[in-house]
Amino acid sequence: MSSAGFISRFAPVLTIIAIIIAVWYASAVALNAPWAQDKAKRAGVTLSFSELVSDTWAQEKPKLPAPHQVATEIYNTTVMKKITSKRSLIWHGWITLSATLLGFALGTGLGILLAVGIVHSRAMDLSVMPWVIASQTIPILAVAPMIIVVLNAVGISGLLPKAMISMYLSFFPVVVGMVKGLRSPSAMQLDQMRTWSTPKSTVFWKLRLPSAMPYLFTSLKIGMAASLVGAIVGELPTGAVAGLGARLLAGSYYGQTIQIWSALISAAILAAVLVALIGLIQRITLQRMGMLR
Amino acid sequence: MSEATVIEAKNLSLTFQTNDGPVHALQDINLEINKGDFVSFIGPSGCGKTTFLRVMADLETPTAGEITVNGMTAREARKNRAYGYVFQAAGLYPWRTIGGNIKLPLEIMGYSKAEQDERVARVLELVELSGFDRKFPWQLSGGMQQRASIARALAFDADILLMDEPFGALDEIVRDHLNEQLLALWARTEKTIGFVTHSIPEAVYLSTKIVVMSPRPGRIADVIESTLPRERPLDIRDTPEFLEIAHRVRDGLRLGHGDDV
Amino acid sequence: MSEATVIEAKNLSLTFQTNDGPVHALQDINLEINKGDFVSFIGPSGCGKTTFLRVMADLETPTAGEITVNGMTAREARKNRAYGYVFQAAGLYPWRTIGGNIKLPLEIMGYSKAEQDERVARVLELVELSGFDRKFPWQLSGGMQQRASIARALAFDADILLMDEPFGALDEIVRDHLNEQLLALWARTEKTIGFVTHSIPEAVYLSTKIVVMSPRPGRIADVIESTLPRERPLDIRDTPEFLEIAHRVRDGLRLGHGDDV
Amino acid sequence: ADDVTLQLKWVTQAQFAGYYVALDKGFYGEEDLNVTIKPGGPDIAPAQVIAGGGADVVLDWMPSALASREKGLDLVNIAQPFKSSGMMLTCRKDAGVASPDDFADKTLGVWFFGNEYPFLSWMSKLGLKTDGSAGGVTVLKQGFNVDPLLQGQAACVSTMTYNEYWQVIDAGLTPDDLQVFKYEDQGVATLEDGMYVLGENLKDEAFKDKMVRFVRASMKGWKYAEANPDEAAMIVLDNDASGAQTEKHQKRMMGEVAKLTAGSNGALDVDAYQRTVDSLLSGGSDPVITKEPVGAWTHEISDIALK
Amino acid sequence: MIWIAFGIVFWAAMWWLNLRLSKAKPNKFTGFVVPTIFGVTILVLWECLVHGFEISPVLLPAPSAIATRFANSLPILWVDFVQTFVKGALSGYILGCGAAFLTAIAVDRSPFLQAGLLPIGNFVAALPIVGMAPILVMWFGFDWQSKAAVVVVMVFFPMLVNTVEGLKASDHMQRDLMKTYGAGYFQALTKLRLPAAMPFIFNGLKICSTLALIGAIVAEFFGSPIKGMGFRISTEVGRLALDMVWAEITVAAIVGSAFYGIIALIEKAVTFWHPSQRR
Ligand SMILES: Nc1ncnc2c1ncn2[C@@H]1O[C@H](COP(=O)(O)OP(=O)(O)OP(=O)(O)O)[C@@H](O)[C@H]1O
Ligand SMILES: Nc1ncnc2c1ncn2[C@@H]1O[C@H](COP(=O)(O)OP(=O)(O)OP(=O)(O)O)[C@@H](O)[C@H]1O
Ligand SMILES: Cc1ncc(C[n+]2csc(CCO)c2C)c(N)n1
Ligand SMILES: [Mg+2]
Ligand SMILES: [Mg+2]
Repeated sequence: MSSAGFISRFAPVLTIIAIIIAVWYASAVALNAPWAQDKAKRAGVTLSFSELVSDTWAQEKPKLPAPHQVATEIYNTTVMKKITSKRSLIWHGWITLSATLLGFALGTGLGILLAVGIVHSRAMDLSVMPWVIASQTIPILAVAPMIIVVLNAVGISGLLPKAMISMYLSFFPVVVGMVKGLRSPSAMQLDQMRTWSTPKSTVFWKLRLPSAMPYLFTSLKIGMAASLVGAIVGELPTGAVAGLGARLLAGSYYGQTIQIWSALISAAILAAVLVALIGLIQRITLQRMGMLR
Repeated sequence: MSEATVIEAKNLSLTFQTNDGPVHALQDINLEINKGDFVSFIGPSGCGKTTFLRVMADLETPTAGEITVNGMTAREARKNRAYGYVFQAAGLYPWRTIGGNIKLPLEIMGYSKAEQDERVARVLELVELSGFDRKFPWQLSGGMQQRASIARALAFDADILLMDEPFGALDEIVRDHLNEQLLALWARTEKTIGFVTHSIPEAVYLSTKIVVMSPRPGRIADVIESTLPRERPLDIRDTPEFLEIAHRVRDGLRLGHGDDV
Repeated sequence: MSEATVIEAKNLSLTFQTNDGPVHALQDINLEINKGDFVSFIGPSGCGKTTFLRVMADLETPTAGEITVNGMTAREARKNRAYGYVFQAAGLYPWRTIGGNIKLPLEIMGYSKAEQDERVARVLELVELSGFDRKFPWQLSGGMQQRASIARALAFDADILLMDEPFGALDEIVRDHLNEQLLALWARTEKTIGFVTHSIPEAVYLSTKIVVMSPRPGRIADVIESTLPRERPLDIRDTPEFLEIAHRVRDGLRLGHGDDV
Repeated sequence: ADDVTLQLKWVTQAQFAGYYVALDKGFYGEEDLNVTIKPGGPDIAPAQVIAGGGADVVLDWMPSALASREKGLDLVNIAQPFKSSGMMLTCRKDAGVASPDDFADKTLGVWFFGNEYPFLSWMSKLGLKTDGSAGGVTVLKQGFNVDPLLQGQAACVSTMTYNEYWQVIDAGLTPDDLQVFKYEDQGVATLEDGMYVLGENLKDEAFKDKMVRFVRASMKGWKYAEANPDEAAMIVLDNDASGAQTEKHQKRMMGEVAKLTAGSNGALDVDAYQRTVDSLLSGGSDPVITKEPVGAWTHEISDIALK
Repeated sequence: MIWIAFGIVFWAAMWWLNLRLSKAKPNKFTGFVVPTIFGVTILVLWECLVHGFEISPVLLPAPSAIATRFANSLPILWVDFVQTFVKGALSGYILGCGAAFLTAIAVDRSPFLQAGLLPIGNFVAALPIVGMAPILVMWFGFDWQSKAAVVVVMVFFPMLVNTVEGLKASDHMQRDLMKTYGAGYFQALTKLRLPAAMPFIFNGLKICSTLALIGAIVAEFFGSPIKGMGFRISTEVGRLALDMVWAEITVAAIVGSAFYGIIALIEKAVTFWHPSQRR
């Protein structure tokens, strides 16, 4: 990419980020001000505007921490800590990431398999699809502990239970997207295949799958985000020992908003990177398929 | 049904149910096509030519009557890969290059890699698209896409070739050339060919049998057995015999059009 | 550039960059089209006819040279809704009925409801599709779709009508009918028409100017000004004058095809 | 060594210091036990874990354990290191709460997930309805933290002496701003953090023996923690995989927890038990438990262990 | 043992029946009966296994127990449904999908926003609800407003991604046609790009319909009034009243499926022209 292309590509992102940060700082003032005033009132002093602002940006447990507070926290818990340390966000991030990736792989696999089944077998379509939908309406946080207890009882613990919850959340977008995608070839394209008396499997590989690509990648992006959420949710009932979810919970439990936000932002960065990665693969694939013009 | 009968339609009817009432696309069609016949279907737009071709290829199920192909049902014939089909619209897969599109049926039918390449090269040559095999469909002009789709149907050895207005988007010269090529191929391979066209001269030049259809409901108005010899140089088109057949076809068409125009 | 010049191309070139090298679709095209001209483009498949039409309608940007329409850029002309365009493939929107598809440009251009209905009925009649306005595109035959797409372009009053092989999928009789209708419309409205066809008689019958193109790179091989009167009954096609022009076109085409065939 | 799995009621913190100390100091090892401590969380019901076979011993509050018994899960208290209750309701004075008489028509934050029973029985004792009707109290399901109090969404929130209370203080409110109601002081205290096992397991002598050793080592841990609170807090900190705990907070928590465990040798105080049961039974129209529990505790283990 | 054996035999029989039914000509009847048989089979199998293996009701109650509890708790279930679904999920769903839709249009409209907002959209998407929920409860209070806010955050991304992708879905010729009409941006949008985007948009709406319910329920774990499906579930798990938990889950499943089904019906009506609807 040329440097000009680079600039033109990133200038918008940077601008938007700048706007968001400005809004963020302003909101920090607005949201944290009541507490600052409250404190001041109880202390019997009145705050000037600049005192107020600097107070709202430097509280220990602010309602909304200022960006630099979060940045400092992230810096302190990533760069400044050994990555093997329990206080290192990288260590926690890795724990969550591994469950996310495993869950994503399982979820995508399951999702695609189900979609293939649903598209090819009427029995599957009629009987499984409604239950796949129903499965998603079961609040995962409610059943997660039961799943964990049951898995524990059969001796499965560690990464896998979390990955299962990840999988549970991520397979659904993949099923929905892929069913639609695998059904998107036009009537003529399918007829064409029929005239060659093409076996179903070949129709799948040579027609349905390529036509489903735009749907697949959209689903994968959502699935990836869902799977990260799943990994984090899964960390709560597994004892919330480690991982970004545990950090979030602990932060929440002790009212440490700065810690919550830093875990939150790290999780979001992680997800954004993963989603961007899928976007990249999408570009490359579609390019090679001649579908990008 | 004689021994050589390849396709036989008996009292065939097909009605489409649409949001505003049924459409009788085919009604009471009776037709016999023999092995090695070159049958052209001609008739006004919307008279059911495409529908009939689709029924023959088991892409559409008739609502009444029956059709047999090689003594089997159309479905069995399709399973035996008896058909090469050129659709009215090119219908190339956008994610495959032209070469890849032509290879597609070959891959499906399990030709060897070498054979595939050899055949792709040969049919591309035939339709004058050599050198375009690595282009994507949207990089080709309309006529070129149409030719690629013809090439795709010719690349493998189907007994029955069904072509739905294959040459509609081509200029006269290319069209003449492909007409000749098609006749040569037909003579060489003894394929049975079903061919939809709007050009009377083309129908007469190519066919051993010309089926004139009339619309709403789609019926067969006339079946004309050609008296032309199988060997047909291009200038046969100036013979009185040729003109006479053409005349008969035109009359049939006029009749079919009826009060419509 | 005379006062009546509507479209003027100067040293127009267009090169597509593809995965395996550049394709010179148009090279050094110079052409003037006057108000009220009926210009046919004819030439072998892939010679750049569609591309040229697309350049005129500002759907493609030339890589060299320039084009002016009514003294403006093609872009401005497009924004002024100067064009009616019939694509080579029908391109109807599947979520709209035939009637809805024809209404589409009318809605965009802000015709009143009553006017819309009136126009839809009129053009459907013109292309012989009355009664089909509530059908969806996939419920129509290929030729019917093509006619619907023509109707769509005729429904509103564009100064310039660009038609890319509009009658390719139609039978002779409908085609003749539509040829007549088109001429009548042209005479009535003084539209400027750019028309791609592969049929020499059609080109000669319709046009005031016939542009013969040759391929790779796409160039203008010949521009033939028709000497036929503007008033043209169908049987003008048997006059010697007509045949002579047709002959000249055919020669141009042969030349253009060159070593290709 | 014999394997024992202990399921905590909440995340790793000084509330469970005794067990971590016993583990860290090798007290379990000395008893030839191989102990695994599973931290809990907002989503983990210890009773369910033990029912599913995920643990040998669980820590639970007695109201919740007794309620589970009524659901058919045979939980038996084998030891009770926590002598007194650390539960309280912390109110803002500026919300106008000076005594329990002021609760009416106020919004109170309460923990659920099996932790709500002491509150409910207190309210029924006060004759306050909790269903939101006029003259009663409005109940909020309180999240993990004390935000509702800080933000004035609730007049009072539930706090533990050793934990949430200090979060309120840390957040900048002073003890002067607050009015606290300890359950102990209100006479509605119930027993917290006891060790429970499944009754059927107690029929197994080998299991009983394991538990004897477990209780013995755990109590040794507790007494060590009481004596060395700072060291105990650091041990807890070392065992916290989330890396979220702070030294200051854990040391303070240890100090408070020591006050609650002080005076317990681990044996269940039968009077305290009876008080808890009575309080739960007396819940007016909607008591937590409906009949006097039978066999909900045993001294069999603690008697041997503490010999 | 008898329970288990019966369960397995029943399951095999129903499986066979379903295979038979789905091979038959598709009609309304099979479309309804096949999934029902499937569901009934699962329930019967579940009942048999619970009795057969004597699974403790504090781990997994039998369907019959759940049904009894369900029937006896209708008023509570209704109150919870209104609190969680109608107030929390539905309002959040509408707001969130609406916002995502508008954002997608903005993103589509302006290349600048496209480059700037989309990566950030990805970013926001991944803000895990578990982390967002406490914050949003802090900001929006305990009642349904914070649940709706959680739902907004949760559904935003799937809807955004799908809409953005959908807006790219019209083909070149269709767009060229619009150009020749000199159609303005909004005309091209309403007449071409939105209709063409509908299959994608409905994908998003369908996925979000289930997410919304999950989001609203999960958000209640982080603070709530003492009603609502999430509140009830977490409270009753703590009380080991698993039959009540499953009764709520049943409500969630019914409501969620119905919600999804309604959207699928609308989809069918709106995208009747798409190949996936014209099998
Ligand atoms: N899927 C369909 N649903 C409803 N009606 C249909 C369908 N396909 C075709 N028809 C109708 O059937 C009739 C015959 O169509 P068919 O495509 O066979 O015509 P055709 O002879 O091939 O015409 P053309 O020369 O224009 O291609 C037409 O009136 C058409 O509207
Ligand atoms: N988008 C594109 N990318 C690359 N090459 C293209 C593209 N569109 C057209 N071409 C090439 O440009 C040349 C001219 O194409 P064009 O469509 O103008 O031909 P045409 O005269 O309309 O032919 P036909 O009569 O077959 O429709 C062809 O060689 C074609 O391969
Ligand atoms: C959802 C939720 N439930 C309970 C507590 C409070 N809490 C923390 S430790 C403890 C005692 C357990 O032994 C209790 C009751 C909370 N903060 N959040
Ligand atoms: Mg047809
Ligand atoms: Mg063209």
